[in-house]
Amino acid sequence: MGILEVKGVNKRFGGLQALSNVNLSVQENTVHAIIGPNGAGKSTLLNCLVGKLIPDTGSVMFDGQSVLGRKPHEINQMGISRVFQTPEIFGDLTVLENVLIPCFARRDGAFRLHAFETVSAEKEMMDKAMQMLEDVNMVSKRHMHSASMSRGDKRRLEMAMCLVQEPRLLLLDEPTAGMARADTNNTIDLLKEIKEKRDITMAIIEHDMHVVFSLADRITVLAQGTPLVEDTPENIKGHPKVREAYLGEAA
Amino acid sequence: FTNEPTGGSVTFGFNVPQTGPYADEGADELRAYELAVEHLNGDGDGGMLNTFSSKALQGNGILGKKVDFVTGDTQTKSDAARASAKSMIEKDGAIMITGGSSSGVAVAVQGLCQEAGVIFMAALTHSNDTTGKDKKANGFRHFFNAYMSGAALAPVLAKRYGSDRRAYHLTADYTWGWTQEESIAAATEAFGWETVEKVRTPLAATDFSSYIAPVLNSGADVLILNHYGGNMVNSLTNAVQFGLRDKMVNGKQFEIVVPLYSELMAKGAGENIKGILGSTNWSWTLQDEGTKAFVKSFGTKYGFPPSNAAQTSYAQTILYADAVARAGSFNPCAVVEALEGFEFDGLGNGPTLYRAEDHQCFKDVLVMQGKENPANEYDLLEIVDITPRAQVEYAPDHPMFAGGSLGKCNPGA
Amino acid sequence: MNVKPDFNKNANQAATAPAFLSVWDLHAYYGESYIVQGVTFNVHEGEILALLGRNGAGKTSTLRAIARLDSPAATHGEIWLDHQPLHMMRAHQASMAGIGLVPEDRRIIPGLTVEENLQLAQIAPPIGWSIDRLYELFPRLGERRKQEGVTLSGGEQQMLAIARALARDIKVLLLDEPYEGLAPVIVDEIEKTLIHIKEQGITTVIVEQNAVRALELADRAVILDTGQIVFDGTAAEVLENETLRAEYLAI
Amino acid sequence: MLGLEKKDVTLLAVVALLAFAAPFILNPFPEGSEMAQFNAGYPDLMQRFVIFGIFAIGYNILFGLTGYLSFGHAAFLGVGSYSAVWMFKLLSMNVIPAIILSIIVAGLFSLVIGFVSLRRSGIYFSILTLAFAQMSFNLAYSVLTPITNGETGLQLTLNDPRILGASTGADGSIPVTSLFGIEMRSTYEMHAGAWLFQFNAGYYVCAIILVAAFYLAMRIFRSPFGLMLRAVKTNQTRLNYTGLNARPYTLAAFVISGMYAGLAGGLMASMDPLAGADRMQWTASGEVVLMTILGGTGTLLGPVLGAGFIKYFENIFSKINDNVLHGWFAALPDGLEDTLVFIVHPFVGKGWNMTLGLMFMAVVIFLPGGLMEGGQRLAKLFRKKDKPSGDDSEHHPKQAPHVAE
Amino acid sequence: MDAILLQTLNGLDKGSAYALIALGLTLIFGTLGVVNFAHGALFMLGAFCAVTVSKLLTLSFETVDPTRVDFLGNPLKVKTAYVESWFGPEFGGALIDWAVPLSILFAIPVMIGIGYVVERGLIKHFYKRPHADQILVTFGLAIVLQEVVKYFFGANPIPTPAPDAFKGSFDFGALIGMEANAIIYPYWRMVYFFFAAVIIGAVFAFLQFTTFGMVVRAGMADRETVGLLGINIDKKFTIMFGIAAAVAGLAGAMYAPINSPNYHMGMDFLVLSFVVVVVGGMGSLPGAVLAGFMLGILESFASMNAIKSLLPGIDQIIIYVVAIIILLTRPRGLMGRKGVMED
Ligand SMILES: Nc1ncnc2c1ncn2[C@@H]1O[C@H](COP(=O)(O)OP(=O)(O)OP(=O)(O)O)[C@@H](O)[C@H]1O
Ligand SMILES: Nc1ncnc2c1ncn2[C@@H]1O[C@H](COP(=O)(O)OP(=O)(O)OP(=O)(O)O)[C@@H](O)[C@H]1O
Ligand SMILES: CC(C)C[C@H](N)C(=O)O
Ligand SMILES: [Mg+2]
Ligand SMILES: [Mg+2]
Repeated sequence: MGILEVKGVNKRFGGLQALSNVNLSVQENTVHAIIGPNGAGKSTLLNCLVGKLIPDTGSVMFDGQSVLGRKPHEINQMGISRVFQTPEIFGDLTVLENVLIPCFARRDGAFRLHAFETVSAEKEMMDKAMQMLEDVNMVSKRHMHSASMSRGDKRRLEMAMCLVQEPRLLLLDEPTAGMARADTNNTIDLLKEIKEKRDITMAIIEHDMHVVFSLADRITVLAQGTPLVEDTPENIKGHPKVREAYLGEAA
Repeated sequence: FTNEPTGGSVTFGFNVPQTGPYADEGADELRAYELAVEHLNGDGDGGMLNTFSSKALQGNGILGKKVDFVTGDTQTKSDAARASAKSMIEKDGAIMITGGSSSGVAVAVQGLCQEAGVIFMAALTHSNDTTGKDKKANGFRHFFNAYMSGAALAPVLAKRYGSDRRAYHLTADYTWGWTQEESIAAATEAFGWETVEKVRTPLAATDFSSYIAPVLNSGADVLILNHYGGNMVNSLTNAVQFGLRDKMVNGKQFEIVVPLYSELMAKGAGENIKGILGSTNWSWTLQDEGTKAFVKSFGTKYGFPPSNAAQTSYAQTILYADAVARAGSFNPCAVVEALEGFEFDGLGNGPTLYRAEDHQCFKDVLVMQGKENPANEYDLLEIVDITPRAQVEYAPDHPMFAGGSLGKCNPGA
Repeated sequence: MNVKPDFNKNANQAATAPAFLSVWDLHAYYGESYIVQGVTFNVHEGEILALLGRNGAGKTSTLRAIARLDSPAATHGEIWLDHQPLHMMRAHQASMAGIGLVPEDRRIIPGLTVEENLQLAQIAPPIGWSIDRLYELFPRLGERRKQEGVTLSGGEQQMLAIARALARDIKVLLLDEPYEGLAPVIVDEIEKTLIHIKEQGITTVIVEQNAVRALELADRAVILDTGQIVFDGTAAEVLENETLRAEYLAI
Repeated sequence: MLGLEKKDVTLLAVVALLAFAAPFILNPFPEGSEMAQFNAGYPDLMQRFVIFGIFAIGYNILFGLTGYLSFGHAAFLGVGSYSAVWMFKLLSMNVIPAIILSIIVAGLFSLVIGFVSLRRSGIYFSILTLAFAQMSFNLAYSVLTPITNGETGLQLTLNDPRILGASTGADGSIPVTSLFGIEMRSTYEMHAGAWLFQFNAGYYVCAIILVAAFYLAMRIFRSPFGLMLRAVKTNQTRLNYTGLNARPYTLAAFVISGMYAGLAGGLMASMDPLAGADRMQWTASGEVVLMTILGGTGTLLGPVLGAGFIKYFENIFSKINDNVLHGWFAALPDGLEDTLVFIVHPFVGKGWNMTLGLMFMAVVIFLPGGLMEGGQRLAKLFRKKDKPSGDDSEHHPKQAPHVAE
Repeated sequence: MDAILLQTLNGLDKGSAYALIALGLTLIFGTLGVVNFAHGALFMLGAFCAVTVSKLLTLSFETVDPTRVDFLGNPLKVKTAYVESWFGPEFGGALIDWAVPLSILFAIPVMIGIGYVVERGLIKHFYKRPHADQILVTFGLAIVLQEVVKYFFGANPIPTPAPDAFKGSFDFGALIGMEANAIIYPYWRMVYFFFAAVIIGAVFAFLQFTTFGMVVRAGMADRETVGLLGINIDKKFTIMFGIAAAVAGLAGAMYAPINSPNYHMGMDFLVLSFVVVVVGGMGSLPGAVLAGFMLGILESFASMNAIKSLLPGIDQIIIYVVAIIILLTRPRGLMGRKGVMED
């Protein structure tokens, strides 16, 4: 029984069957990669997990509880965080403030009228946020207006915002797209390190096979809304169908 | 007492609408005020000071003090009017506030002046409440009121249109509209008219078609528009558009009545006003000496005849100054005493009484009619009847005016 | 930055042929931040130039300045395209002069369908490939023609952005990270398309984090760092030069 | 974010100082001089500055932080005023219960309206709030006249019950509002040379409350709660996926700003016991929006400045008439005098609206951040002179605009 | 029954005014994304175009008539309109009589010109600015425009009648066999209704059958990218603003005979027209028109005595009640597009 169990999920957009009968089981403390051609339904699947979309049929269980019908913030409070394909950050706020928000969200839950905060509690949150920024190498940029950073930096920031929540399940939608090679490598290292340090499960969508093969414990290949195969990275690499439909010469 | 004038001058506060829909009325009031100040200080031709029955004023200011004034904008809002009046009192040391653009504002400012201990000489306010349930010892009204309009109009209406008429009222849905509706309905019913329907229209309404369209179908043969300002211009225009005046109902010619007229509104309504009956406080076409003097000095200075808003404003200023001069003191309580029960003449309205019980002036009321063939652009209304004062008088405790009390005069500080 | 002079001596090697697009001493600012700090390079007719550098180096800013977008504001410098002074034009004029930019965040216009996004490109002259021909190139777009452009999957949006640029008759194609978020097979395909485009005589400037792929495709390369050019030479040179690769490209 | 940083303490001190010294600061010109026209240091206007300042500060908590543009806040101010006047009519002339009731009633009212309106965002939200407020205004103006006294406004009368006080004062007049015996309208006048300064009890009550309200707003701005509100403004999607529920945050901000409005309304009635329906009209809601933007949305001090600016025009410029103009230019030769009067005339007195309109345009065109930006630019000019060399250590970081100077 | 028919008819013409104003507003507000608080002022300027034309046509010279005196006893100055003396009283008089319809010819270029100047001089700089800034600047502009009009024309309404041919009313009831006077309908309002229909149709056709509408929508969503595609979006925006101003102006010019124009008539309509546009749904022209008619008719029904006696004061608040109900049940108004001005 995995920490995340997706069973028989279907999702239609008008005439398009974006997901058809998707079953997926992600084991605790593993990194599970979801790959597949563009438009295969990978992001749609993630959207169904975090409450952005509601599947037409099927069930999504996280840690034994259904996530369906819950609001995004409730699902997050269950321990699922997500990094989006196009960075979603608080553009008008500074980098530091961006990271502080999830810190408070983690501590206080969905709503708290904390208009007054004690100095020590404040400091604790601040330290936590600064530690996180250090981990992603962004301390020097902490006072920057986050919207005016380059794309790579925005992605790193968004990842930091998710990680600082110490989620049990981290969903990453192409976290390294558009990142410079050096940063991609750093990101891989960071995710590996987090995985070692803490109990965390990750589901990652990525077109960069270097990233996928460096991180994934298992890989699901999605094509036209249905899982094609699910296997270990080694086996996927050699899978002829996958090579043809997706990997091309990259493998 | 508050704002006792110490130097060589005394300050009046002219609080009129300078912005918003009544800005033109306000401008005319202001012209009259400035003219009055001029005359009080001995400049100009003296205007109605020459015809005024009381001769206490010498044209050397008041009690030897030169008259100064400050102006403010009421915006026709109680709040803004009070703010403006307060600044005149607190900042400029005004000892008398005058002005007004609607009854709500007048009542609000009157209340303020009572509290602050200065005199309020109301100008444009027509609601019964101003000298009825909201009367105040420090407040005085020269202008006539809704009851008087009814009392003056009803006989003329009965004579003109017969006594078995069925009236349909459209009424601006706020205090003034209600008092006027009540007054006119009561007065016309006394002459045998029947009131078919009383419909309240929102103050903010600009298009009255949906209120006017059902009128013909209701069996009414007279439409009474208890509207003022833009409301009145629009509702009258709409009514004429719907062709009401060309219709025959119950075998009679359909008629429209606008109980409270003003020259500016007549101008705004244009052709539509022709032949329509209403009432006013005064008219520049009167032929008494006071009126002639006033029209002359106003007309010479500004190039057009004064409105009845201007006349009441002018009269109120003179009346206040005269009361001070007669009392020999600026003390509000002395002024109140001097004005209460004061009888005078020569200010354009014939013999007039400032009644002590409610501080309302009693004088003749004019019934006016939109003129068919105006000789010039100012000649829009003609006098149909001058209703004698006795006919518009009422007891101070008349039910339409009951409920308030003057209280005691407040000299402030 | 001490390496700069070393590589600059290569700069003039290829510059013997007359330049088609030439950027001379370009300076550009976002508000008060000085981003493009005196960039000079030439592109020859029909060649593919790779513009490389770390995140935040100023690649996007340079492309935007060439396309004459309002920000960053190019305060100084000249840009010539085939004897036309681009630096005196506004974006729409530059487009009519033959510049086509595929922006890094794709910029699919919300509220418009796929087809309308393409039609929009064919309102102002000069008009390039027909819409049908573009659908042939990207059949996926043809299938989705009535769908709102922004609901396309990430990869599909990238295709649409490229197709939209080709819908106009362009002389120079500026590609800002065209491979980002694309499945490897699609990357292969786009690479083929780019070669095809090159064969048609269109000049291309490509910015890409996947430096190796870009360099394999490109004739020449320019490397940017903190808004300045640190290398200008052939693509092969970069692939051969260890130091350069390690220092600026982490490959 | 916590307690108060040093910079904030300074800001608060400055605000307090300005508020308490206002009778001096606002009366720079000697009595009787031509410039005395521009003095604003009389009780009523000072009270208005402060009361509208409070209103705008509160409004800014909603609009400045969350970006939700409410077009109905005047309704809460109006409700606050009505509650306060009713308190004076029924209970006593002490302002404390009146103010408390006005805050509570406005809070409840805004809770209901906010709960419904916040189901939508953007312009749809704005129109919902506008619709509620206009409804309240129309009802108050006519149908609800028994409660609101319609057009005239709710006033005190001699026959009010006032169970914990007297219906009539000792001299037979309506008693005045007071704070445990200190009459709100009592004013101490100080003559200093040619100057006259007025210290009004009511004003100081308002000023103290302003400083408290400012402090509270500052705490909210700097608190995690304030941070969340700003997050609501910049990206609600991210907020939701960060586990936070935007609705209660925005609703809390809405209610808090509604209570500020109620407080302002209560104070207004305490200074001058009348509650008019005009206070609830959409133009009044629009006014607080304008005050906030004019001063500088999202800054702490801006709304107060904006409020002062608009009220100053309304009260001072509207009172300049031709008579005054001739007074000013009297020293000049006649022809020139008349020309100047002719030129200035359309912009003062009954033309004050025109000047205000031009000012709105000028400020928003030349100072996109409102008056606060003007202030910051000035400050920068001075600072530049102080230290010529920048300390740009990093490569080209753009500092986030710091909220709330 | 006839009461219902009567109020429906009434609502139709009230609705056509709302629809026409909302149409112009939605072009600026729903399409260009500018919260234009000066739209009411544009409507008012349109009405004053009619006033101006009628004033110009009645522009007169004075001759002294020594036989008569004016109110001060001086010899009376008699005015004769120039057009009457140039073209003879017959044709000149007809020109004066037809001032309002003629003013359309005047209003179109004038309003387009005003739209051009306002857009180029002011609005242009505000597309990218927050809505709040747009509100401030357009509100300022509205005040200034109003004050200028007030300065020249005064605050009082100025009667601007329809041509004599359209005075009076049509007995609609008699036509369909009801008793006389049951349902009457002023001629000029019928004219206004048809005029509105024509304008609405023309604007729809223009935006529907050309790519113009799409380009402007695209430009509003993303100016930069549209520029990258070779389109000079600034020019399109200017044209759009000009059209919107002209629509507002024409709505105002033709409205002049219905209610005498005054300088603040724009503000009276402003709130209402925003409500109409939003209820119709942002970015939807049909929505604006539909909402205009719907609210017009509902408002008429609410003013019926039968309904008012049931729900006192309902006519004061009907528009707002309906707006609230619609916005709560339909998130984006009647026909709004997703994502338009939702943040
Ligand atoms: N809201 C929507 N309406 C209609 N179609 C949609 C919508 N969202 C997604 N789709 C379609 O569903 C399919 C799956 O999209 P999805 O974003 O899940 O793909 P993906 O696997 O994440 O692809 P990529 O790797 O390119 O990001 C695509 O063809 C897309 O066009
Ligand atoms: N709108 C903006 N306002 C202010 N600064 C900006 C803005 N956009 C980018 N910058 C800054 O300009 C610098 C260069 O950005 P640019 O986007 O050109 O880099 P890039 O080389 O394209 O990086 P990446 O590979 O991450 O896309 C970065 O430091 C970034 O923070
Ligand atoms: C101005 C007045 C004569 C009429 C006004 N409506 C009133 O309330 O009294
Ligand atoms: Mg995806
Ligand atoms: Mg980039």
